[in-house]
Amino acid sequence: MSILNLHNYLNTYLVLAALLFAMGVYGMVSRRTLVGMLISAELILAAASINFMAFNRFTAPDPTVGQIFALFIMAIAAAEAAIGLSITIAVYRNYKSVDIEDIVDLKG
Amino acid sequence: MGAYFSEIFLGLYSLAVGLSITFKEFFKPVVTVPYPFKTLKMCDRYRGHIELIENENGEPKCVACMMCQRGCPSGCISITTKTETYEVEVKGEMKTKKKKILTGYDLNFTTCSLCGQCIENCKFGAIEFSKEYNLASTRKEDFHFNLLNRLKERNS
Amino acid sequence: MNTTDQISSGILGILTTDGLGGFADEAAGIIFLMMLATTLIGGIIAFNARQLIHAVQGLAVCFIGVAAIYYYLNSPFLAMMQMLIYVGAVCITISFAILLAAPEEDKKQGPPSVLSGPFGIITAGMIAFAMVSLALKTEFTIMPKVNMGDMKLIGSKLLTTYSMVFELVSIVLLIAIIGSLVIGRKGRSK
Amino acid sequence: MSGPVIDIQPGETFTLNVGPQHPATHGVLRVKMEMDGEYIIKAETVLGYIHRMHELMGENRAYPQVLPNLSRLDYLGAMGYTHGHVLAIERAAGIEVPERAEYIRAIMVELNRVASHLFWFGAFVMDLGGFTPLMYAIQDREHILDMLEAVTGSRLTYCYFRFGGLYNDVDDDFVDAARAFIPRMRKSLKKYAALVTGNIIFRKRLEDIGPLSAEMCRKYGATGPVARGSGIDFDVRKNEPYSVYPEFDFDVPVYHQCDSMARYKVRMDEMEQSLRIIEQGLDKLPDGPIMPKKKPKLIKPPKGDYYQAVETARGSFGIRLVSDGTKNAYRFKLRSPTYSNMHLFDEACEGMMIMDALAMMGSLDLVIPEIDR
Amino acid sequence: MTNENVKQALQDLFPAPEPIAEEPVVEAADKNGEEKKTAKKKEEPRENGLVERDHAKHGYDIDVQLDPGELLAAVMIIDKAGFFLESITGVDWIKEDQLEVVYDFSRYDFDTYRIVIRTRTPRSKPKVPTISKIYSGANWHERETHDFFGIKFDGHPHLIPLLLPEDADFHPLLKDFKP
Amino acid sequence: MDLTILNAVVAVVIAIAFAAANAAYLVLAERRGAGRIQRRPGPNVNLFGILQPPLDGIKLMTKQLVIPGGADKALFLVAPILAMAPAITSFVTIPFSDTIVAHSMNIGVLMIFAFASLGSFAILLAGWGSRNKYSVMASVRAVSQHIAYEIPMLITVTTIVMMTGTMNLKELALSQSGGILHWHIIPSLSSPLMPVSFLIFFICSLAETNRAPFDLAEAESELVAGFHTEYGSMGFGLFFMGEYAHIVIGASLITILFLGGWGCPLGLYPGVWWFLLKVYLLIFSFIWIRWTFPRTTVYGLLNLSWKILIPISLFNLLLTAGLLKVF
Repeated sequence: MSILNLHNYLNTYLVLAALLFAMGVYGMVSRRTLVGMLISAELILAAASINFMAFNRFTAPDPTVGQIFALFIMAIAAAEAAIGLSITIAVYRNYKSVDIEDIVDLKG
Repeated sequence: MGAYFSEIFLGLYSLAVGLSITFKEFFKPVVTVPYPFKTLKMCDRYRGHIELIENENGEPKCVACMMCQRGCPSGCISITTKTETYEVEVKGEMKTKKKKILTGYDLNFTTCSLCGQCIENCKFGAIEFSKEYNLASTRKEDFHFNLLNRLKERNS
Repeated sequence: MNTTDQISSGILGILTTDGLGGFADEAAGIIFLMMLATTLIGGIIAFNARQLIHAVQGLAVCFIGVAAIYYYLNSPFLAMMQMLIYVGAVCITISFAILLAAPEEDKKQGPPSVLSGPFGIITAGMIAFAMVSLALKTEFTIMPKVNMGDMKLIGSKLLTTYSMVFELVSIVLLIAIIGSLVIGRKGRSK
Repeated sequence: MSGPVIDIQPGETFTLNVGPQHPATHGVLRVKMEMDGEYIIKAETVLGYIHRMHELMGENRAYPQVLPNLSRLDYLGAMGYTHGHVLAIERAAGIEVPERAEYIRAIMVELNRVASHLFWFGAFVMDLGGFTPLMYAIQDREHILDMLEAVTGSRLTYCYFRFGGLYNDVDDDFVDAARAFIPRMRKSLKKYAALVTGNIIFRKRLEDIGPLSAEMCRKYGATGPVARGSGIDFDVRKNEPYSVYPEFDFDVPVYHQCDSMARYKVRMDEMEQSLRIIEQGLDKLPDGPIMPKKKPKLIKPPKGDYYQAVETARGSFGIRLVSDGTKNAYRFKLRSPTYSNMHLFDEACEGMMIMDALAMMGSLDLVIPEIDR
Repeated sequence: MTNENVKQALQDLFPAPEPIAEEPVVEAADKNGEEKKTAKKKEEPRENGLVERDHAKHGYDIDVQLDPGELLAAVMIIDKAGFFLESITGVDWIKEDQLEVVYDFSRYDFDTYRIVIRTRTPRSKPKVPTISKIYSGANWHERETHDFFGIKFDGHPHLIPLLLPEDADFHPLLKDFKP
Repeated sequence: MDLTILNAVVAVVIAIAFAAANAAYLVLAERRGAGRIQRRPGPNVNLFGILQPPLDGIKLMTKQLVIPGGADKALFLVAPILAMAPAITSFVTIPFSDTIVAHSMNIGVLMIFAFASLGSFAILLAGWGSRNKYSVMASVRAVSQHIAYEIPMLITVTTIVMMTGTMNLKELALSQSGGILHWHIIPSLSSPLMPVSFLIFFICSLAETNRAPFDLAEAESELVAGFHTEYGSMGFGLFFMGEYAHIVIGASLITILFLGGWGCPLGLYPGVWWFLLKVYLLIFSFIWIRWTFPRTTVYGLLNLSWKILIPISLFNLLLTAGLLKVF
């Protein structure tokens, strides 16, 4: 297994996706702002769709299902970004901050 | 709905009119003068900085009456004179007369506002506007003209 | 022309493999490695950068890499969609959010969250390790190349077999548009 | 079509310094704007970057020596300002002006007004992002400047009028050139109307933008095209006739829309009216001397307080002259029209988008040396 | 006639039926100042009152001099009559140790009528009420006058140097100003 | 090395060189054109100013790149490259004629749009990175403008893709071979609104390339120089070249989508010269428009897109879809 031949192996993609996923998870827990969490969520989604694509390319009998799933994820991501943006703005308008720790209206 | 479309069409039409005008201008000859290669002739009344006028003898006509210096609003003319005594024959008698001689006529062009008050004040027609407009320099001192020297240079 | 063959390897299809032998493969491999690195570096910037705008930039870089990865996975269509949607739209939207709300991560006072320190790294590392080892341990039955990356096929499948997905996407997007309008509009209702 | 109404969140604004070096301010003018995004919450104009204290110069110098200063006030319409000056001194000192000189003055002032409006037109369209009209306007303006240069000897700061008359007479060449210029200019005006006035982008940018109500104009003392664009029929040439203006048949264009477009149209129409005056002036131009026969050698207006207003390209320019009977003025106050017109801007631009505000600023026809004096 | 009304209203500001001078510059003279022999007219400060002037000669019609205290009332009359503010300026009468503030008002319509309002204030403590509440355009004019003469306008919202530098503490148009 | 790879590499290099040379010399063309429209000669010193672009380049390169104190260094430096590189890269897929194409992709159109979307990202980063209020305002404007105009553009492209059934630029051009009557700009039975589509696409490409009258992102009379206010030296040069590269791409795309690519109007002698002729005519009209019209306003621009262009292009899409089913 030559290093230049990596792109022909499923495991490469799976490892990459795992790493991206881990990065996303770490970002998710460590970021303190809504926007930062949004960014991390995008990373997780990217990891997921890489997985879909990779399995589709290497194992699936149906040539399109992975791509369709990836497309679906893209649409979700776009919708998520739009909603995330508007929520961020709305939160910012009300709290003058997007730090999740400042948004504490429900604290007893 | 009608207004919506008519606005679009009228707008497009107005844009087309504008485009046609600039397109016509595109083929018209240029109107500018390529300056360093071609220059325009200054008109007769062009008001440059001032120059002294010479008389028949090649001397400046100026009699150093100081009217120009006094009339200048920005005080950019400075004249230096010396008094010279000379003898003239008047009705057979020799009389000593005093005469002011112009020894220096300096124009500080950096403060000159080209208003022409000096020339209007001059009763003797001793100064005129030059036609020079190519005055550019990076140093202030280049605009302190010694008009007497300039007159000599012109003559030589 | 057989488009699949034409684009099967090489980022942006600069090099064609069609019966070329070694060199093209090697080049494709090198470029793949570069793109892999791009993705990972982008990802690292994205979760690690102190300033959020840098994080978005890293995210964009990461997505460009991911687009290239899609290319290697025989789906140029998805690669382009990735660029168009993620880089061109999502990243810009997030940048906008940063611009409008101006969140400053490092300005915050108080102790950082427990999860953001080594604990978080360990957790994430464990997840990564688990997933990687799982991926490497598992035996997948590798099928011959089936993903043809044919757009027409995707289109027809999307509207026939997977029409449910299509409808769902459209509904999700519609709801997202309406929702974001409603939420964003609120502040201006005065 | 103006921007939507916004609600201001305290603390979300930022300060934008438009100027002192900014392409839209046509010189060294600074406007401190408090902005919410693209919207202006509050604007404060800061003047004085090229203040030269012309009024003090007017007090320190003999009357003829102040003459060149007046053309430095407004480098685009210098004739009008010198006209005001000589008229004020003539009124104070009681100097009679020969008729020919008066006619030539009127022709010169009107030519200069056309030149000034032409340059304003070009610069205004350039403010809005269209470059080419400026070049066309400059071409037409060059003809005027050539004519004026042939007569006065300079192109911008003509020190041409004298107390009682003129510096030198016009010749037939000038009359011919001016006659030939008028139809050419009319043709150009048609071209401008087609190229700019009718243009939908231009109209959308100006219509209903920058409203200045008549009452606001009155409170701020706006004059000239700014006031006439707000429906105020005020032109010193008609309202308080001076020189030979009562002899001419011309209209004062007034528009009631109060927006930038109205001000634009007023100026475009004014050019046409100026051409009419020039035409009539050339027809009526009498023969005779250009300086009065008896003119006091030293101008010493009798003690008193004099005011003279003239209509320059930018509005009503006034000179208040307090004389104590010496050869220097005791007080030499210059009332510059743009000073009052510019003052409107602070209040008018509140709540506007910055593009519209700068378009409106362009429509006020600012010449900064004239504001700062 | 608006103009007549305005004139009457302004006239009413002054207590007694002062003689309206039909010819310009005829004032009561109490000779206590120094007198120049060459000057044809009297050197005395004018008394408060309303003087009609010849428009052709002076360029304005009514010349009102009043105390700073009456200024606002007069300006309100003028504002109500629809006049616009042309300019505000000062004159330094150093010999009389007074500063004069001159307000020019004019009309937009064809009934040309220019009103000049003057008010005098001592040179040592020059203070005049602001009219920027009535005429918003007076804001800059007053600031400029403050720049040049150092006249304080009472109640002015933003009396900082306008044309002069922000830190200027000199007043160039005062006759004793030495640059 | 294999000959085919060599060919591909050469083709790519030629495409990139073409883009770069065009970007450089279009500056000259623009200045000359502007000069002619304004009745002045423009840069004309050494043989019609032929040395002007290289000299300008040398001047820009020898200048110091000043990074403002408060600027975000990384973004500030990355942005110009991000503006230039994608524009030139997308040249790879543009077919100049039947045979001259660096790499014919079956999703060429999509690729050009994908790379063009990086352009707005570059402007956003440039404005943000400069930390200049004018620049930030300009970049916000630019991005909203890009978003607004990408939609009608893509809808119009979708209409054409629907008609031809391909996203390959080469096939798109080939589908119009055989004279002017086959071009997409001419209304056909299935798409009677094609000239309108062409107009919409043209306007959108003006807006996408930040050209006047939509040059709000660098509106020099209000925002000084917009997003590149703080850029000097080659940073500015890259933005400048990127803009012109975008123009060439826009013109090429219009040519391929609507004007029959390399086809002759009469159906004879198709070839690369026809393609270049059409592209340069379009570029001339870009220049011509720029020097004729004033700038629009922000809301005027958005109104134009959301209230006029998008509804009309959507209507066109639906109409074409319906008619395609009928005929």
